[in-house]
Amino acid sequence: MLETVVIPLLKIAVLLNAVLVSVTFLVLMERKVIAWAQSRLGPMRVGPYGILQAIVDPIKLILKEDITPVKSDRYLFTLAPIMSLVPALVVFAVVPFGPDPLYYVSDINVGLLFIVSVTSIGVYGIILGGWASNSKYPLLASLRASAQLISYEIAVTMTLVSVILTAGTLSLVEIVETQEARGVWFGFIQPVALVLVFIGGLAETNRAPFDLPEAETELTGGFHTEYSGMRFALFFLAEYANMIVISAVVVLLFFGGWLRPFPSVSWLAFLDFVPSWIWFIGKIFAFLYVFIWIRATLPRYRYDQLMGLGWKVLIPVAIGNVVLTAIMKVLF
Amino acid sequence: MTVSVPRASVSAFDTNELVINMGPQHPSTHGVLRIILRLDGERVIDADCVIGYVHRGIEKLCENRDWTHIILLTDRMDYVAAATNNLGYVEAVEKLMQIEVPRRARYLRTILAELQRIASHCLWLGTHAMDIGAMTVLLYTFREREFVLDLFEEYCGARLTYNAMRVGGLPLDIPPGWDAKVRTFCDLMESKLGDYEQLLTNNRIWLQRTRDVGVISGDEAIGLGLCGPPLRGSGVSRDLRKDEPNAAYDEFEFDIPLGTRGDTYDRYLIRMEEFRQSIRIVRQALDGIPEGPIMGKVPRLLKPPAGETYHAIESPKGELGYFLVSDGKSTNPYRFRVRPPSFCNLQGLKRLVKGHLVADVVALIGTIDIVLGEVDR
Amino acid sequence: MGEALLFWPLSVLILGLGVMVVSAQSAVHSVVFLVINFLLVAVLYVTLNAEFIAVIQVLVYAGGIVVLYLFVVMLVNLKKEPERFADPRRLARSGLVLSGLVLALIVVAAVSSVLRNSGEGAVSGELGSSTPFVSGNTEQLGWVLYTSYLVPFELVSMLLLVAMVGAIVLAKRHL
Amino acid sequence: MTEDKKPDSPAASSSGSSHVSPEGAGEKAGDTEKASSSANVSSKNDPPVAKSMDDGSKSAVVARPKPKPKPPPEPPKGPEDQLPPDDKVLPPMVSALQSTLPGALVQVSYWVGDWTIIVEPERLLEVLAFLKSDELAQFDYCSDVTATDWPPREKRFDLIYCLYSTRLRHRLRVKTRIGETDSIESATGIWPAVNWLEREVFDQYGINFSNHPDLRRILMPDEWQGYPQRKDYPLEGPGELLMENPQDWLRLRNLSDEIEIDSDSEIE
Repeated sequence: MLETVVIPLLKIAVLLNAVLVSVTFLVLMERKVIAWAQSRLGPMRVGPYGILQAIVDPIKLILKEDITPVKSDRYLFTLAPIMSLVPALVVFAVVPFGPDPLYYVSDINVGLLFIVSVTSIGVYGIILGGWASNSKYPLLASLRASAQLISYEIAVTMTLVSVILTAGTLSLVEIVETQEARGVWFGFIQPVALVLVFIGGLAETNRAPFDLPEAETELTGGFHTEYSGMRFALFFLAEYANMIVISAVVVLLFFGGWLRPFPSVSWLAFLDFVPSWIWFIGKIFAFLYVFIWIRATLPRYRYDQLMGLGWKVLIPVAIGNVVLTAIMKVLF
Repeated sequence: MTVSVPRASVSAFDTNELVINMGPQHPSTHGVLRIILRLDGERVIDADCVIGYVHRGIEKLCENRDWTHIILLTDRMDYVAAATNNLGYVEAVEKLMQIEVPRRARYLRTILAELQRIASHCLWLGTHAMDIGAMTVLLYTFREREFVLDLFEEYCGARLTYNAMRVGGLPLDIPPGWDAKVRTFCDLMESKLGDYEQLLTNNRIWLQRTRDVGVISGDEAIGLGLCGPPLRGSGVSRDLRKDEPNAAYDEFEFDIPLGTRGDTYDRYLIRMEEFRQSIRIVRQALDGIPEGPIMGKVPRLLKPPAGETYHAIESPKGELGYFLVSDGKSTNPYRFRVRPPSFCNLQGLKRLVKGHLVADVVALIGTIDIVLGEVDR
Repeated sequence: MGEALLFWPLSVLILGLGVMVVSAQSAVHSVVFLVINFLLVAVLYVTLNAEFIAVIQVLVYAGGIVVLYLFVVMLVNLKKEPERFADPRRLARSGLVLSGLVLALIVVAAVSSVLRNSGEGAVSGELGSSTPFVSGNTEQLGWVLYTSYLVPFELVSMLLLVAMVGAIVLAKRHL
Repeated sequence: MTEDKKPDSPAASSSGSSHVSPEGAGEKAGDTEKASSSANVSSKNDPPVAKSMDDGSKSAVVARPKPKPKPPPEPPKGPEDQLPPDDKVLPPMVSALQSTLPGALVQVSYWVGDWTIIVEPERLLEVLAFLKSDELAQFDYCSDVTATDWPPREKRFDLIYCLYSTRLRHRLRVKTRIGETDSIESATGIWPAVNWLEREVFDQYGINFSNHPDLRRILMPDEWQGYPQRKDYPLEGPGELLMENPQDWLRLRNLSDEIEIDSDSEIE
């Protein structure tokens, strides 16, 4: 009973809280990093250096009036943010924070596919949110979103195949263990796949330069134009939770998950005194920083260019990468 | 290959054109501009601009104010380049009254107008880049624009609506040390321009978003009455500073950048080059500020002789013309007409957006650089 | 035992959602019910220890195909119900006949398979014998697909390709 | 001279009543105001310029029946189109115009460096087309279209085209005089640029352009009454009527309400 019910439940509780809290701080981090990039200070009023902004923002959103437009589809309007947030959180069930079973909720043997399939459900939140608002800009945005997410999902999934071929397993824990056994991060073996997954991840999380579904200068906020209050907060949480998911996947697949740098170099073994989960979270935040950095730097793609990039560049390169990996696997 | 599909089976689906209303409350219409877009998917079939939301009847008001009061009203048209508006107006009145302006005043006017051009282009660059999604540039250009506003504040006390010129000269001489500050600003601006260009000019996404977007040929641009950078972007050499020199422009050396393709990227490059040319003009003017009075011989009560004139100058947006009619009896202009460059450029938007995507509409509104205060007056 | 406990409520839910898919007033609602239906079917697969199939079910059906359904339904904008036949009863009658036929087919199939299984032993035994040196669900599936069912697999993929090309040709008037 | 309108009230009232069921909103606006004010001609007070263009012009010419609080000076009867000094040589394109289209030119004027030609309204389009295509002129760019209003004059409007040549870099203003009810051929076929500019002139002065592709109000709301840039339009808008003559104002309000209801019902 304790083993099968209580401990997993405890883990889930801890994990969910950790994710939600880190999302709020991620928002603060984004505001701060972008502010520094733009020679501003960012939030400075609430708490020292604006730290408490992370707590005040969610409170503000919860207390705000939650408006449902009269002509909207009431049920779907409420369902949409839920459908967008739940998959983003469910994914964390298979993310291992360390080698020990204590550090993950479960290790299923199709872990990687689980992540891909569950995140693909998240698109419903965006599509339904846009449709249920019964408004033109959100509808356009949700059309953009669904086309974008599906095409980039194909590219990312196709790229993951080459990683699976390299690792020979679908389980995330085993993928990291393979990297440990080989003594090298897959990022060095599969650099093309790394770039593809990262670009695809940007697109799948609707981050700049692929933030077309919510391009505020074109579509006035995109699919969540009509949302406010808590339901808006759910969309917001989902977006940032998805960012963390993508970073975690990139780190697990290409940067050795919880491993220290250069796991094969023995004189670096003193780095092992840092707990595995700190390495893991540190790497995730390094990637989140890159996400934010890109947002502060790049202009936005146009819709047709985005689709062109997905279908004409990423997918062929991904397929080529798979074929190449398979040939190498057979030959060597 | 063309595959023909019977019309009936196609119309069975509801593929109606989508009509969407962009503005007057929209983040990237640069004020209260409303555009009714007819879309096929995301492609624009037709666009209809609705303007007039900030129409204040400035022309009518000016016909009921006396000649000096009007300077203050011209500030309110293109409020991001108020000094240029002042300049155009006072020069038109000077032309009507045949007043000689002292050389020092003309030099200072040139400096003010060029600083104003830099400030206006800063605002344009920031918002244009912001519309296309590069938000950092906005904050950078506003930082530099702030410097210009500080300079203007030191000169005349106001930051946006300067009322900085008078018929016959200037109301104030420059404060001591001001020219040194302008020089500092020129150096700073030159180095910061490199920053902007690094962020945008060779950025692949920026190139993709602006290259071949809103292409217009020189002849068509002339026919549509485009002016300023949109016209020069199509390769038409027309800059009133060179063609019909006003203030002291005929005493300085500067180049007129011209585009070759007439697309959004060319218009961007032209304005970036205009920054540099403005800095060049300001430096030359600072080097050569002559000593002397700043006001010419002007009667206390302005009452131009009966007659009419049209005087145009090159504002940051294009040809800013004033058509003034005096009846020779009253102290008001009988007719005060502004030829607003933004208005004439906005007219070209309909032509520019046709066939492009919604996202390009935003880029094209940015590229023609409108100020709704001037469009609507 | 636990599986059975999960199975009955699940199957009731799945069937109920199926009915709701058909009977929902709004097309978008019925697509949403369909998605939930697929997700529950995936749970059913998990209880059968077929995680791979479950995940693929979610990825391909719920995450891929139904999104496209939704896309179409949203665009076609079926505010009003499609035109009915003049005689609603005729529709109901033919529906009744059809559903009766389908039910009969299912019953026949079930009975015959039960009879065959009791006579000739389990099918799974054969599967297991052809995949002697792999363990795990995913590997087994891959092994079977690329050995015993290679030709059908390739044929199906060809069929899909043809369908895709056909769809593109139909949709794009000017290529 | 095809002008038949006389600056006295019978003509005004007849023109007002002849348009009882107008089509265009702009036309409607002008006419309803006209009608309301011509119905009000006999009323004792005479708001300065507020009421209508007809009455305004009439009251300007005819002696004022009542002393105003602050009588404005006699309105000017027209621009002083100064003749060029004798030593000025006509620009070549103007002489070319004179020889090619004899009779089109009424006058040539020169003032503070600007050349202006005044042409017959009927031949305006002909002249503009000539100026665009002629070798010596090449006016390919229309800077501005505007108008001035001289209410006492019979043909009260000056319509002005400011032309520029991007090839030869010279300017010319073409001016024509038209009356209130005249309509004039639009120049959109020659320069697409004049589309909005002519719309603005229509919006602000009520000058009708025939063959204009899109003649709607541009700066004022579609249902606006009157033409704000006319000299007899009150500076602070129709609200000024409220101070001078509340009854007039009320009538105007009711009219505009009715129009709103009409246009609503059309939409429904």
